[in-house]
This record gives sequence, structure tokens and C-alpha cells, in this order.
Amino acid sequence: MQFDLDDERAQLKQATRELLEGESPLAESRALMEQSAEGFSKALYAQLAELGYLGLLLPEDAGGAGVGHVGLAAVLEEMGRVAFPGPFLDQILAIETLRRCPGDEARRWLERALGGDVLVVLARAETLSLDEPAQPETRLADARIVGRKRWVPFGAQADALLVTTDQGLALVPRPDSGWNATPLETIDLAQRFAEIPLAAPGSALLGPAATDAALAEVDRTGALAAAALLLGVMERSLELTRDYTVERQAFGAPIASFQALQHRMADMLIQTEGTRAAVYRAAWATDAEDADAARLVAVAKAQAGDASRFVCGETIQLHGGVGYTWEYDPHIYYKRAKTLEQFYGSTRDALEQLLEASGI
Amino acid sequence: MQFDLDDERAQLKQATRELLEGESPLAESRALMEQSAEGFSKALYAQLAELGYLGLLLPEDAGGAGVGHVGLAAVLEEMGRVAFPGPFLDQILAIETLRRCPGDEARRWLERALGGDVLVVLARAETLSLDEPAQPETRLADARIVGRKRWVPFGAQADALLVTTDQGLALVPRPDSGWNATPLETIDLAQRFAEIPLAAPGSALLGPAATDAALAEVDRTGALAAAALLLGVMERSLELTRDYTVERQAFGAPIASFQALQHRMADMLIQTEGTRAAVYRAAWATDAEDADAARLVAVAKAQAGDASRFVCGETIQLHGGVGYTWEYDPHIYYKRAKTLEQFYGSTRDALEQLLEASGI
Amino acid sequence: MDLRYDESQQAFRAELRAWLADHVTRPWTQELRDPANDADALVELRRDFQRELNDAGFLGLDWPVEWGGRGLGPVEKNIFQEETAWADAPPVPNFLGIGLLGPALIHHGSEEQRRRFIPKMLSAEEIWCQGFSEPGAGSDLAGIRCRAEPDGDDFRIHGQKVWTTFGPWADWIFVLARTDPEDRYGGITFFLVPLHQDGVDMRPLRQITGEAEFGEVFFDGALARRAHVVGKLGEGWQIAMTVLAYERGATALLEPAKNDRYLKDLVTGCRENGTLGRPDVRERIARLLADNEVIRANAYRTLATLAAGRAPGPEASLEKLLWTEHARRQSEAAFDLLGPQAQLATRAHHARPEMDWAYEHLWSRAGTIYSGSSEIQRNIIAKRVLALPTR
Amino acid sequence: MDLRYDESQQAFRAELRAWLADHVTRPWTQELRDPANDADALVELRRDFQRELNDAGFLGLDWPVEWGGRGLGPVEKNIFQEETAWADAPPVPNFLGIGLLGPALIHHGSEEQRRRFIPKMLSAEEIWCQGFSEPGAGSDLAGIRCRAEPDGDDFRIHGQKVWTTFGPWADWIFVLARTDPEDRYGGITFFLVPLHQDGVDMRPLRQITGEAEFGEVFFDGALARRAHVVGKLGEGWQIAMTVLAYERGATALLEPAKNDRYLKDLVTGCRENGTLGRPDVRERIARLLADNEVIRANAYRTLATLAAGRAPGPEASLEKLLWTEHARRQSEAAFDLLGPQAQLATRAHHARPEMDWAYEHLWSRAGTIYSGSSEIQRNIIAKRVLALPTR
Repeated sequence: MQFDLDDERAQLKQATRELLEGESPLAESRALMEQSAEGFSKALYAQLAELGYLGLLLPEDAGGAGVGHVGLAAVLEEMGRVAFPGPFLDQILAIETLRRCPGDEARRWLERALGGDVLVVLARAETLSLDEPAQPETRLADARIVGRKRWVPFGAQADALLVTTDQGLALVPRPDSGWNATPLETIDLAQRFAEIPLAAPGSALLGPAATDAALAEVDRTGALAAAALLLGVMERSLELTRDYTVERQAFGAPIASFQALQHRMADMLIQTEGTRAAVYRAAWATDAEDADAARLVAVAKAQAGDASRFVCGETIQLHGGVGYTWEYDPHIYYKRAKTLEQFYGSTRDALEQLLEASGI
Repeated sequence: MQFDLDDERAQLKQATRELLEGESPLAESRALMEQSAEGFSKALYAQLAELGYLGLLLPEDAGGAGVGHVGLAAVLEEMGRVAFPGPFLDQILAIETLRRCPGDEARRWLERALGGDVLVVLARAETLSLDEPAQPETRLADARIVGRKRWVPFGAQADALLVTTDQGLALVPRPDSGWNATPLETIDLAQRFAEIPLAAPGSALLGPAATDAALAEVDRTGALAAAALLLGVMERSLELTRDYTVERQAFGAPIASFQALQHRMADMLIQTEGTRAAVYRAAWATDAEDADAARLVAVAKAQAGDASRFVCGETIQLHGGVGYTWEYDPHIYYKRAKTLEQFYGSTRDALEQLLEASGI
Repeated sequence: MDLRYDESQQAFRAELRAWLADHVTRPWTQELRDPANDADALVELRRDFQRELNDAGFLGLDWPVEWGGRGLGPVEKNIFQEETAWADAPPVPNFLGIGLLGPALIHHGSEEQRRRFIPKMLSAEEIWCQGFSEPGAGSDLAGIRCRAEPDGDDFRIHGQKVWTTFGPWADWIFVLARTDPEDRYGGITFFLVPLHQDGVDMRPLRQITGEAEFGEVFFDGALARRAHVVGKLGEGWQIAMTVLAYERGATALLEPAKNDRYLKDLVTGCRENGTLGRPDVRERIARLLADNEVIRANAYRTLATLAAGRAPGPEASLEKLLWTEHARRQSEAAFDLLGPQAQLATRAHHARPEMDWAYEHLWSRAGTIYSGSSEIQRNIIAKRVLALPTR
Repeated sequence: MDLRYDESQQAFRAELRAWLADHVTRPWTQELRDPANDADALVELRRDFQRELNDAGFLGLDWPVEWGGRGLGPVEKNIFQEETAWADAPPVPNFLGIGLLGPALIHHGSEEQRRRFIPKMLSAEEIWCQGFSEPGAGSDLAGIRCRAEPDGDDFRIHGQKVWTTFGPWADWIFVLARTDPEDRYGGITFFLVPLHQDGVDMRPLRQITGEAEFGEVFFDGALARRAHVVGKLGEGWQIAMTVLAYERGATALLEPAKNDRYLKDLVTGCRENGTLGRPDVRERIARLLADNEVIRANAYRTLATLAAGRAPGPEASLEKLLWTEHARRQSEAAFDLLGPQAQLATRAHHARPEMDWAYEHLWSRAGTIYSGSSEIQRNIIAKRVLALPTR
């Protein structure tokens, strides 16, 4: 029984931390989020592709890193720590989807996506509230996709969309006229969503049943990945809080010496470390193809959502006045946590999956 | 705009406090709860009847005290403070029900109940979980009541039951053979419940529709009354906590000087005072026949339930080790709160009534 | 007990409600969302609305008629808060001037100060901001370090103030500054200082909502005239405390009235997305409705005490904790129940038209911090209401 | 990472599970509810079961074979906890002797002490209780005041101990007593003291559940032999600390395994009363299931560290807070979802047959207090894990 990362994954985690702290410290990320058109650094994404980060989940014999979900979680924990902006996770999920699609076209897009040459993302949601009808209203007929997708992550910048339709999954390359995307700007600047009306040529990749099966697996990776990002978000939030409260003086003592604040930070630690245990256990179970994996991923996502709500909120609170300024960083993590809690399977969805997987 | 009690009710409250502190201090109540067969003092109940406490809600021209729900709340707050055991509230509710029944028999029982000569209680629940079917399974046919009632408060000692049946409300006097009651002993020693199988002569009091209308009003009084009892329970719990933590030393200081405990007690105060505002506002609205009265009673019950769960639980917690001994008093209040939270309209019921009354 | 409004209070409410129906031509939320309205335009809208309110006699309700008031009481002030919140009226820009400085001048100012400052304050011709908080001093007003040095008959202010709400648009600031460095409480003086002068640098402070409604202000020898000292030298701390005490309960009914609108939109949203019948959704909404009525019940209690001319008891200490914590729960519920639509930024496409949940959610995190954080509020309750010992 | 049990651990589990299937003829909950079983009868049942466990070689799992153990590790100890919890087996009455005193004797005791005490401890012939806590001393072991005065070669104990679990049925007590009043940490000695002698008064301490499983014990010159001092004079505090440290993680999987049974009954109950399909009920149950898996995940982390022979890190500090707070939420949910049936006292008519929710609910309020309250646990995390400054 071993809980620690093995050497390979520990090194990957350390290397990722150094890479991100060097290339994408939070100040840099904030500048990208606030000022750039894309919201992320294309150059750094190319570097990540080059270094093989997009193939973390692919087996080595398929040209991937073969570090599995444990390795992916370790990388995403680090990305969470710096509130890394951009479509990294969305790319991973598109790649995971393409891997499950037969046929040459899927293979071609997969290779180009893995190489970082194109940005492919999933386009699934159709309502504003994410309360989705059982079947997409987007239609595929005569090799044309007609409908409207919402909450498409970095949809405006995508080279192709993987679109769920009434006939299953289809691929829509960006039309020459562009996407005609409307931004859906939320409070989280690290993530850009778009609403995209579709009336464009596209090709079927999977039938409805195969789509459901493939996306169920991809969704599991998505939920786990979001939980790992949230772990990093919380971890760093707690560090900021600790550092600030140790530094800041009031009534003649560091405010970290006040018991009410100490107990709050203890609770923040409990939530963060509880999430760590749940995330890595779920990642391991997924890689080990444990029968409990689906349950444990649902646990990790639900735990990470509830925990980050508390930890990131209290980070603002314990920073006092500066906690609600734009200048200080607590709000960046708070806002990230809101996206990651609601998307990639909301807490409610995760809890329902947990019950289903438990036969309840 | 005046929130304080008027002189008459303030004096009633003060007199009740003195009476209870003299005749029924908690040590006395505990002895009765733990050791007596009835679980309460019949002599004191006779005294209460004599002093007119059973007629608090009756108008003066009907021989009552005419102090309304505000007066009743003030009295019950005091009873909550000493965890007053016995069927006082259940008697009030039976009297409120009898008042709404036409006919000589109801009037006869009403007079005897008001005088304290007989104990009449409502017998309504049929399931163990209180998730009731829309219609009672207990049947009234040929002037006989056949069925089974559960959670009958002090049913074993009752002289008559007001029974809900498929044909509406009926009165069943205790048969010569007794009730054949099975005690349903919960953790709360101040309240005795019984399961009572019925196959006895009884007389119809109200038809089904009139029963529903009458009991809707009686239930509102019950919910408000339970909230007022809970207010007293919380108020006294907080006092115990304050006194204990100011007295008790640890690490060279009274534990009440530790910030984590201070903040906990501040939260206990907030919940208690919030409940006070809600309870008296609802009581006033009921007496004033305000259009919002039903909503406000539901608010008071829900608030009192949630608040007492917190306040009484933290009372145990802040007492430390002695908090979970039988000898100290926190558990008495904790257990009382559990009954009052679940019966007389559970929090869930109260919240649903609030929505209904709000047109949602 | 009697929680009814008396006849003149009911008449006042009817008058105000009719006036608002005529004058709030467009709800404030919609003004905020209109891309044509930049920050300055919004301030002008607020200024215009304040002027209209003043012309109609709805400001300074409890001030003497002599000073532009109406001689009414705390109940009418709260009726004003309630009705303007329900109507989603533009907020008065000079609320700090009217709420704090006005009473300070009426109770402690000179006749000349009153004549000079009150009319323009009410008409929004001069916007005021408050210079009490300093960086590092947190909630400890007696710990201020900003100082006023004598310069002839007048004074020169040096130091820094933060969290000056509305600072970027203000013309004047009322400042607590130290005139005696030795005397912790008695060495502080209450100054009225014009912002548009050399030696004053007002920098906008951007909040997590993206707006910059606050400022930090740096004084480097700004002139404060002797004639603009309120009260005597060294009375500043005492005046500030008295004036802050006037605020107690002054807006008790404001937040529950705002919540009525939020909760209505939450119910509407759940009806729209088809989840209103779900027991979990119903329970969540019901608890918020109940909470809000508890806040309102507590407000009535506070108000009744104030109306009786007594100082409010424990109920006033609960007020801020009750509403700020409710606001957090309420806007978290909106995020949970309405889904990411509630997270859409103020002017984003598809944002809910009636209610800006994203703004409200983020701002609810500030509510538990500003004007005495929840931690400070609990300290105060522990000390003043529960009389718990200090270490 | 690798969270699998190795083959010998799997074999151990299989062996134990088969044994329990044969030997737990009636679940412990049902024994507790049987009115024919008074408190003494229940102790005898537990004593018998311990003897059977010992005969089958399932006690002292990580002790040397020489002392009746099996030379296994922390993982097997936890497998034992998990399997006995799932089987609802009678709890071992000598758990404090085996959990704390056994290791103390093995590591710090004399050969003679081991021979004298260990076999009868394992066979439940002699029941042990623990004399660490004192009234007024709370969690501060170094603050103990119970004293041992020399009497010839031996000692006489004076003072009081509280919260002596199983005290009313114990034969012996291991006691920390002061042999040097001056030296706060170094003046404490670890004694083995027989309870059935003059100068010992054991009084049962009734708990909120109505049971009296605890005692308070008064020493008034009770004899403690020199030969029954564990370690050297003055080493008591150090031995106690070492031994308490063995407990870390020793039962990490116990509580989640118990919760599996509680949660199963909660689901069954909601299915029976027809509410399992309700979204609010589902969400409530799902959160509890999730919590319990977080506790288990954290337990695996602790266990893996222990199995690697390392001292557990932050994960061990969370353990008690995680499970005790979960237990409170879980039994509150039972009261809410099962209605008053869950409040029926242990032996009341209609109480749920599989699970005693009333007892569990009340006892969950003790869990956040005993063995270092939640407040003390948070102090420890703040100080030791987060290294926050003290005032």
C-alpha cells in the first residue's frame, strides 16, 4: 500500500511546477486573462504540446506519456496553483474523445490536436442553466450540423468542435466565415465560453449509443481533472491566507495568532487535505480500472467543489479589506473555483453519479 | 410600532417564571421525568388549570385569559427554559380543537379539559416516520373507531383522544379496559408518546373538510407554540453555556476568554435572538389576524428548529466532557429540542407551508 | 406588541410609493447593464435622481425642517429604504454625506457650516466621501495615523485613507486626523476637506466585481481650514462614534427589501429552468425566505426600540451578521440553482435581466468584511452583549 | 501510488472474514437491544468474544509472536477493525489494555511485567482501564495532580481520575501519577494498579445515552507496587506520549466501516418510508456517502505512511475531526430522514432493528469532545501543521 507518487510522476509534478512558475506565474496569467484577446499564451501552449503534456493519458506505445490519471492529476494540481488560464483541460478532453472515435478523420484531428497544431473542444451544452434535455436539439442531417451550442470552452478560438447531435457525435471544422460566436463572459477570466450557432458541414464520428459510452468515460476524466485543478486552487489559496495572516498585524499581534482565524485555517487545511486524499485515490482507482473508480471520481468532484467553495471564500474573508480588491489574488482563485465547481459535472451531477454507482 | 410585551403579558411572563422556578425547577422536572410513572406532576398541572393557564387563548368572555398567542408564547418560552415536562401544549391543542367543534359533547369535554379535570389529546399520526398518507387509515363506522394511532402524546394517561379518521374527527373516551397503549420511548424524557390500537366506541365531532380546516388552525398554534418552547430551551442553554465557560478554567484562563468559544457563543446568541424576533412577530401576526400570519408562523417554526439544533448542540460541545454526562443539564435541553423540532410540524413541513403561503 | 405602522407612516409610504412609480422610469439594474452608461454617466443618473428626491422632500427625513429635513423618525427612514429598494431606484450618491456628515453638522457643526454644506449635500451639488479608515488600522478608529499639522490658523493634512466609497467622484471628504499624537482618543479632530486641491491624490481602488467605486486617498499637505473643523479640536473620535451610532438601525429594512427582489428572481429562474418543483430546490428557497423574514423580524424589533427613543439592545448587534451571511447564502443558492447563467458578468450576453447575480455574489463576499468584519462583529457581541471575559 | 492490499493481507482478510461469519452468531446491535441482557451480561458477552478472538490469534496483531501477537503490521490491524465493524461483532472489552498498555509493556515494561500481565489481558481474564484524564486537567496530561507517595518500597496513590472507560468492569488501571511535584513533565510515573483494593472507589459516570460505561475513580492511599512501575520513575509522561502515538492511524478504517453499515440502514429506511426518490433525500445521502469515502481515502493515506514505517503527516491530524464531524452529520440526517423512529430509545418498541440511531446520535455529540475536543484538534493543526504563531 503506497499513497505517494512514484518517482516518475513526482518528477513530472516537480518539473511542471518549475515550468509554470517560470513561464506562467500568476502575475503573467493575470495579464493574459485581463488583456489578451485569446486569454492564454499560445506560445506556452505550443511548448506544452511539444513537451508532451497533451498526451499525458495516452499510452507510451501510442506516443503518449503513459502517466495515467495520477500523472494528469499531479500536473493539473500544479496548474490549479497558478490559476493557469486557457483550454488545457478542454484540449485533453477533446483528445480523449477523439481517441475513442474510429476512422481516419478522427485520427487526423487527434494527431494535429496532440501536436498542438489545432485547438479542438467539445460543444455539448444547449441551455443557459446547464439543465440539459436528455437528447441534444442540435441536428445532424445530410452532413450538415444545425443547432446552437452554449458554454463552448474557448469556442471562439477553436479550429474544430466536437458536437453532440441527435445522431451522435460529429466534428465541425471552423467554417471559412468563422464561428459567429457570442462570448458568454463569466466572472472567471481564466476560462472563455462562447455561444455558437451552427449551420455548417460536419462529419459523424460516433452513433448515439457509442457517443454516450465514450462521453461517459471522458466525463469521468473531466470530473477528476477539475477536482485536481480545484485541489491546486485550494492549496494555493490556503498558502496565500497563511502568509497574509502571519504578516498582517492587528491589536499588536499577527492576526494568524487569533484563535478564530487559526481554527478557520485548520478547517481550510482539513478540506484541502481531504480533497487531496479523495482526488488521488480516485485517480489511482481509474488507472487501476478498479470497480469503484466511477464512484470515487464522483466523490472527488463533489468533495473538491464543496471544499473549494469554503476554502476560496474564507481566503477572501481572512484577507479582510484587501481580499475584495482586484489587485490581490484571492478573487482569481475564488472565481476559478466557481467555474470548476459548476462545469465538468456539477456537484449535483457528481452526487447523482455517486448514488447511481452505489446502486441507490 | 412596539415590540415589547405589554404590561399584562409581561406580568404574566414574570409570574410564570416565578411559578415554574418555585414549583418546577429543572431538578424537580428531572426527577419527575426520570422516576415518576406519569412523567409530570399532576398536582402542578391542577394548579396551572386553576390559575387559568389552559385558557390562555380563550377570549375573556368565554372564560379565558384572552392573552392570545403573544401571551401563550411568553408562557411557553418560560416553560422551555425549565424543560417543563408533561402534556401542557398537547392539552392546549386539544382544547383549541374542541373549541372548534359544535355540539354538546365537545362542549362538555372542553369544559372538563379547561378545568384540568381530564386529559384530552389529539391522536393523528399513523406511521413511525411521520410521513403520513393523505387520508387516515383509521376508520369510523357505526360509532366505532377502528385503527391504530402512533406518537399519541401522553396517550397512555389520556382520558379521551381526539382521533382523526376517514370520516373526520372523532372523540374516543378511554375504554374501561384502558388503552392497551405501547410506549414509544424516545430520547426526550419530557414527552411520553404511545402507540394506541383502537377498536372502541367514539363519536364524530367534525366531518372531513371541517376537520382539515380546524386542524390547519390548530396546527398553526402548535407550530408557533413549539417554536416558543424552543426559544426558551435555547435561551436557557446559552445561559448555561455562558455560566459554565466563564467559570471553567483551562490554560490559566476562563475558557470563555478563548476567541473560538466566544465566536461560537456569539453565533448562539444570534440564533437565539433571531428566533425571538421571529416567534413574537409570528405570534403578534396571528393575534392581529394579519394576512401574513401563516407564513410567519412557518418561518418561526423553521427558524426555531434549525437554531435550536445548533444552540443545544454547541451547549453540549462547549461544556466539554461534562456536557455528555447525564448529571449535567445540557442533554435535557438537547433532547427536548429534538422532539420540538420534529413534532408540531417538522422543519420540512414548515418550509413547505412557507412556500405554499408565499404562492410558490 | 404592535407591529403596525401608524396612519401617518402609512400615508408617508403611499406618498413615496406613488412618487417612485412616477420617477423610477427605468430600474437601476437595467441602467447598470446598459453599455451606453459608463461609470460617469451612472454617477450623473444617481445625482439627478438624488436631486429629484430632494426636491420632493424625501431626503434628510429625520432632520429638522430648518435644515431641509422633514422632522420624521426612524420608521419613516426605513420606509424610504424599503420602498426605494423594492422600486430598484438609483441609489443616492451622497448617502455617506447625508447618513453621517449631515447628522454630524446638525448636532456638532456651526451654524455657518450647516448653511454652507447642507443644501449642496442634499442637492447632490457636492458629493461627499468619508475619510475614517486607514490601511493597517482595520476597524480600530482610535489607531488612525493621518495627521493634521497647524499652518497659521489652518491645518495641513498628511497621511492616507482607504476604502473611501465613492471617492473617485467626490468633491469633499470628511476626515478624522490626528491633532495630538499623544492622546489616543482625545487627539483626533473632525475635518471637512475639499478634494480638488493640491496635496490630494485620489486613486480608484478596483474591487473584485471589476468596478472601482472605492478610492484610496493620499494627503500630502492638503489644506484644511480651521473654519471647517466640526466641533472642537480633539473631539473627532467622539463625534465619529456618536454619528456612527445614528446609523444603527437606520437601514434595518433595506436589506430584507432588496432580498425580496433577489428571491423573487431566484424563484422566477427556477420556474423557467423547470426545477421549481424539485424538493431540494424548494427547501433551499424556503430556507432563504425564512432567513429573510428573520432578518425583517429582527429589524422590526430594532426599529420599535429606536422609535421608542431607546438605544437598541442585542438585536442591533445581530443586524449586520444576519444580513451579510444571508446575502452570501442567497447568492450561492443562485449560482447553484440557476447554473452558470448566474455567473455571467454584468454586461455579458444572456445575463439575467432583472438581477445581476454575479455582481451580487462577488459583492456578498465583501459584505462580511467591510464596516467591521464578521469576526469583529462576533468579538463585539461576545464582549458587549454576552459580557464574556477577555484574556 | 498503489492502494492494493498485498497477497498476505488479502489472505488475512479472508481468514478473518470466514472466522467472523462462523463466530458472530448474533449482531452486537441485537444483543444490546435484548432486554434479557443487562449491563453485566453484555460485558460477559464481550469478554467471551475477546477470548475466542484471542484463541484464534486475532489480537495483538502487530505484537511479537512471543507475546501472543502475530508480528503483522498496521494494515492488518486496520483490516481487523474494518471486518469486525462490518460484521457488527461484539467490541473487545480490553481495547484500552491491548491498544495502549500492551505496547507500553512490550516497549517499556520489564520481562516480568510482560509475563504477568499480557496473557491475562489478551484472554480478557483481567480487564484494564486507563487512568490518564483528571477533572479540570482536560487535555493537558502534563497538568495531572494525582500523586504517588512513597510507602516503603512501594507507593500510595492519592487523587482522582475521570472518563475511565470501562472502569466499572475493570480489574486493573494503568495510572499516570506524580512522583515529583516540581518537575512538570519529568515528575510523572506510569503505574499499574489493581482496582479491587481498599483506597479505590470507582463510581460509574452516566452518559447522555443513559449508559454508564465510564467511571470516575477516587484514590485514597491505594497501593501501587514498585514492581508495577512501567519504565523508570519519572518516565511516565514520555511513555504515555509514545504509547498514544501508537494509536495514530491504528483504527483509521474503523469509522468508515461502521459508517458503511449506518449509511446502508439509512438508505434502507428511506426506501421503506418511500422517500428515497426525493432529490433532497438523495442529495443528503450522497453527501454522506462522499464524506465517508473522503474519510476512507484519508485513512488509506495515513495507513500507507504507517506501513512504510514513517510517521504520518497532516493526514493523521485530520482523522478525528473528519470522522467525528461526519458522525454528527450522519446521525442528524437519520433523525431528519427517518423521522422520530430514529429517536426511539435503544430498547423502545419499534426501534429500527439494524441500527441504534438514537444512541449513535447522542454519542456523536461526545465524539467531538473526548480524546481531544474538536477545538483542541484545531489548535493542534494550527500549531503543528500550519505552524501559525501563538499570541
